[in-house]
Amino acid sequence: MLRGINLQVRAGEIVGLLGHNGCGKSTLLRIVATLLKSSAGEAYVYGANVRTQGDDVRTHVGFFAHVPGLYDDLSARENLAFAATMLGLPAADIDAAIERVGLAHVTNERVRGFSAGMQRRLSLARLILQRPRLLLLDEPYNNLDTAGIALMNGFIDELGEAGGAALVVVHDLVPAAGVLDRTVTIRDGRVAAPAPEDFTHGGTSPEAITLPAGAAGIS
Amino acid sequence: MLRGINLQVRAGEIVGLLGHNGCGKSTLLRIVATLLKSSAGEAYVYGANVRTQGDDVRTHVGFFAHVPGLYDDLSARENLAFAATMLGLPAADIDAAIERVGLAHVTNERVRGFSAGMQRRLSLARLILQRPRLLLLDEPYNNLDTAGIALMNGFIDELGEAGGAALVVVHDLVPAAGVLDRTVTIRDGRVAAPAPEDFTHGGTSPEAITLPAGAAGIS
Amino acid sequence: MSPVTANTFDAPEAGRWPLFGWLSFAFFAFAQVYAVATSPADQMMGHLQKMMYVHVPAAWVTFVAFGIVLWTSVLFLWKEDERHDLMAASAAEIGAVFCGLTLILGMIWGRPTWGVWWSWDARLTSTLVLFLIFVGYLALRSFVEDAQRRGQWSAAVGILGAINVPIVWMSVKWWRTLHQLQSDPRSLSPEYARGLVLNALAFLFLMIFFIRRRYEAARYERAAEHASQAAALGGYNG
Amino acid sequence: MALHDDMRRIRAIVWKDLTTERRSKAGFNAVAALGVTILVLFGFALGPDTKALQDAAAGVLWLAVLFAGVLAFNRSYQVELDGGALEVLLLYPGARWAIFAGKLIANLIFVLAMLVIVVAVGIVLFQVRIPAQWPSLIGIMLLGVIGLVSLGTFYAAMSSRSRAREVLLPLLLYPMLIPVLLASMEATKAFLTGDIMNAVGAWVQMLALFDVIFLVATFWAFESVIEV
Amino acid sequence: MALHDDMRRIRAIVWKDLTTERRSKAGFNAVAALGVTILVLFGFALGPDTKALQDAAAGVLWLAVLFAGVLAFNRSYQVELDGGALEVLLLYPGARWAIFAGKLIANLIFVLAMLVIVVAVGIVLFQVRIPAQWPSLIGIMLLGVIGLVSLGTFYAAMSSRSRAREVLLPLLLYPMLIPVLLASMEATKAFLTGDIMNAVGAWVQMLALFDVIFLVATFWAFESVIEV
Ligand code: HEM
Ligand SMILES: Nc1ncnc2c1ncn2[C@@H]1O[C@H](COP(=O)(O)OP(=O)(O)OP(=O)(O)O)[C@@H](O)[C@H]1O
Ligand SMILES: Nc1ncnc2c1ncn2[C@@H]1O[C@H](COP(=O)(O)OP(=O)(O)OP(=O)(O)O)[C@@H](O)[C@H]1O
Ligand SMILES: [Mg+2]
Ligand SMILES: [Mg+2]
Repeated sequence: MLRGINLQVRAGEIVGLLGHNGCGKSTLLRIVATLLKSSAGEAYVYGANVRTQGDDVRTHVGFFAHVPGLYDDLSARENLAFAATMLGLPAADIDAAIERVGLAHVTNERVRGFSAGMQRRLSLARLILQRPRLLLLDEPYNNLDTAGIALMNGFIDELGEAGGAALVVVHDLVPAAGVLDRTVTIRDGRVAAPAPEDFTHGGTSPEAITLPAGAAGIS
Repeated sequence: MLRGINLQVRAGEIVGLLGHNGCGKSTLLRIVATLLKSSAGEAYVYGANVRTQGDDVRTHVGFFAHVPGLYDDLSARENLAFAATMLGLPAADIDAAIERVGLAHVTNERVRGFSAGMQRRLSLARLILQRPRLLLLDEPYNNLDTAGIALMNGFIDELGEAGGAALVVVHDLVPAAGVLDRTVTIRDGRVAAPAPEDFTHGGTSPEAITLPAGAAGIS
Repeated sequence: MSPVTANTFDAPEAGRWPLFGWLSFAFFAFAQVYAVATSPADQMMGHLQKMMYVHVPAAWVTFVAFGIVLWTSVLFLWKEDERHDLMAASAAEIGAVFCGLTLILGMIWGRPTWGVWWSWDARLTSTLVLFLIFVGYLALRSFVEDAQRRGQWSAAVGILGAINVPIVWMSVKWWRTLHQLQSDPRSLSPEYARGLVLNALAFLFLMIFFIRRRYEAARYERAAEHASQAAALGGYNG
Repeated sequence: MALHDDMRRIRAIVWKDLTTERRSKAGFNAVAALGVTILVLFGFALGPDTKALQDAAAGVLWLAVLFAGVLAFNRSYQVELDGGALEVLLLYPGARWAIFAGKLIANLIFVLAMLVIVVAVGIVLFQVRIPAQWPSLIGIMLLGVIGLVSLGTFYAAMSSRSRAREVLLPLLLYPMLIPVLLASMEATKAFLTGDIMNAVGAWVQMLALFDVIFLVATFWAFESVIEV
Repeated sequence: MALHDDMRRIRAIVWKDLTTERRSKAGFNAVAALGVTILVLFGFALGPDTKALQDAAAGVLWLAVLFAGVLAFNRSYQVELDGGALEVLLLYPGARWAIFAGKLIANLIFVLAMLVIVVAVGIVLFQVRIPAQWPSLIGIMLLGVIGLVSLGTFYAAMSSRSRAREVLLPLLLYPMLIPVLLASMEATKAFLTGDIMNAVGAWVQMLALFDVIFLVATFWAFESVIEV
């Protein structure tokens, strides 16, 4: 149902993605994350084609979906340990990450017992561990209390400073106000308000996401 | 983890329930809705004991959980039709409800294909059909776009006017600002700021929810 | 209906196919009459032998259809053109039908000739297994909404299934031959050959016609899916 | 709530279950096909010689129905579970036994339809001679299925809440079902092998008895099972 | 990615699967218990006389392992599905076949452990005489399980993500497995009944051949199955 998205996100840029329910925001994120194949049009992440160079794309992308994507029967710690191994990262930073999202008191609890927000926090911890160059966040503030929102924003900013980029799906701009450099709105499967170049800062830095006109065309 | 909640909600009152992640908000709602049995303490809905008079309680309660609770293989319409039959309501109002939540264009589509927000809207439509005397909403604004939030608030207000009561779990007060009469915060399993009696309007009207001190004690 | 679907295509036009259909039906009728008329009563089975002209062609055509499934599945994985997927699906459906036909006709035949509806003979059993394999294939297709998954998965299953068919046949044969054998279908004597060949051709044409029609239907179904998708498009408008 | 309200609710649930079953297109066909596949597996396991197969037929038929049926039971709650529909269902006012009744009836229809197919194929594959008293044989199958479905629907309600449903349900169900299965198998076998004189009556009585017990027990216990 | 990275990943997945298996109450014990229960059911189905049981033993053992094993396969992906863990797993950089390898090994360990129990019980229940060449019998079982698990793990990757996974997996798996099952059953039977001379060797060769084919085919096809 995405007709033709034309959208660039530059490294260092935090872009908000708006649009009414069912307009295809999640779908767009999933395409950029190589979790869905778009039927027509191309999309590039740091120059890598999401369709043909999936492996390269995946080395850059960190995805934060509607669902936490955790193993209920593993403890918070074990979940991160597994992620670290799969990402080829040292296990050293795990505790720091858990500490940071404020789950230190349940490090060795099974995730099954966690509340909605606690689970969101844990998957945030996984992102903190991964420090991806491109963040794809789908309504990241759901279930998070004010402290959690602050954590999320802090992390996004941090990545932005470090030259990473982020595409953040939000409905309510208030919690995200501090972090977004600009916003893009999808309407009828098209980008309604493509931001003028000058708006984006870091105009020279490499492009994190590139969706040429007609990209991600999902009739 | 709920130590002792002491909370009254009067008919006609819309109360916001705050608290950090994992403090027990969802659990509290599920207890009041008779979906969980509290280990200690009593809770009453319009005078009916949630533990012993579940049937009476259920005739009053409308619950809006983290998950939509729909049948993926039934169409939007069929889902509501089923709900109507189970609630013993006339099927006449179904289309109106669907129309109202803006899903008229997918009335006969299977729910399976709906986006997150579309599903939330449909379960809202079910509540609109039911018009319960007590609304229990667990983070009702998740996945809803601004139009959806307006719908939700409109419905809550409506019930409030009609003398119904609502207990609304929220993290971010902004979308809910218009509708809440007062808020209650849970901290360490206790009600941190029990609102003074005079604060509540309709002080004379019957009590929708009553949790005497030490109620809903879930160690 | 999936969020991602292959290029929206023009719904196909029937063209000359209806004519082809009529012709093949006519040819089928002719071939049947011819075969029944020319072939003498078999000294063992008598006129029961006439069953051969429907049973055997059905069996052969089954193999052809599943061959098409294999071929189009490979093409789909390679080219990722949805039409190959739809063709594979159509061939699988028709193939399953003919396979079922073979089974039923065979059993009807077996009752008078062998005195039993069924025997665990190698060919019979392997045909049944083949039938089940492709029932599974069709079940998979109907259990998966997302067009892309449906395509890729059923392609994989179709290929593996086709690979497996000769293996199954071989294994069942061994299984059987390690024990006492029952009366096998009689191998063919020449004076029945012409009728058989004619009917084989007739069945082949019919199969092609059915597959084509099923394929057109499948194309229309997909087009409809696209339409309903467009309807679902954008969710809440306003 | 008045009884006719419950009736209406039961009808609604039956309709809903059967519709979702039908909608998930190959739902029934797949289960039936699976039943047939299992029959074929048995055929291979018990070797090709006809005699052995004929002796095993009665037992094998029931096992095939059992193994395929178990899947149906799980599916009937699976529908409720994804998307938390069960909680909504529990929150509807009115007696909970209506929910059980609805699912029971839906499953009964489902399994009976499957049984017809499996038995038909089984008769052919295992070269069963249809006895003269086939009507009473149908009666026996009906009794067997009632026992099977009532227990199955009940335990499915339990196991559905736990993860590892697929494992838990058969694990709970099979041992409990053994009396019903044994009675059904023996009665069926007696009919197929034709020696009716030996105690078919006893088996049938036993079957009927167990059906009654199971029905009463499950209806009574369902409330407390579904409660939490 | 370097090979040893993949190795590390595979180990991680095996560990994760086995741990979750162990943690989840109704994990291994339940499946093993179920295998035994199925054996008992067969016992009832095939009637009391010892001869029939002994003849059927080989076939029944394999069927019990099959029916119980199928549940394990679906579960190994179920873990990934609730809470959308699979998407996260797919997003980790590196070759996807490592995922398949990990799950394959985990399932292999799981099913083998179960097989030991089921066979042990089966030998007792069906009064099987343990042949002198039991070591080679173990070899055969190993071959059989490899075929079973490779196909099972592969098909589960699809069925677990479709609706009605409990039905779809066996429906796809059983017919495809028939060559492997036949070979395993026949070879086992030959050993148990002691008449080795007739073509055990042939069956074993056939078994080994299928294992190779199935392993190659599934590893090759997995990528295209998991990526969507
Ligand atoms: C359920 C029962 C049966 C099934 C599933 C079955 C299946 C098949 C199949 C798959 C073939 C084609 C394979 C090939 O040509 O090598 C075939 C061929 C044939 N069948 Fe059957 N059959 C059945 C019963 C019978 C019976 C009862 C007869 C006659 C007594 C029979 C006679 C033949 C003959 C004459 C051929 C052609 C021989 C040949 O070309 O090799 N079949 N059958
Ligand atoms: N199914 C469960 N099993 C065990 N413990 C649970 C379960 N669900 C919740 N808990 C525990 O209850 C506590 C409260 O959970 P609950 O979901 O009510 O929190 P919450 O206030 O809703 O948090 P959030 O704002 O994140 O939704 C959590 O600390 C959690 O450990
Ligand atoms: N699994 C699916 N199968 C079929 N259609 C789908 C599926 N998921 C989404 N769609 C369709 O794609 C469209 C966009 O869905 P998507 O989830 O991307 O919307 P969204 O922008 O994320 O909405 P929301 O803000 O509610 O999350 C919807 O209209 C829906 O009909
Ligand atoms: Mg979304
Ligand atoms: Mg909550």
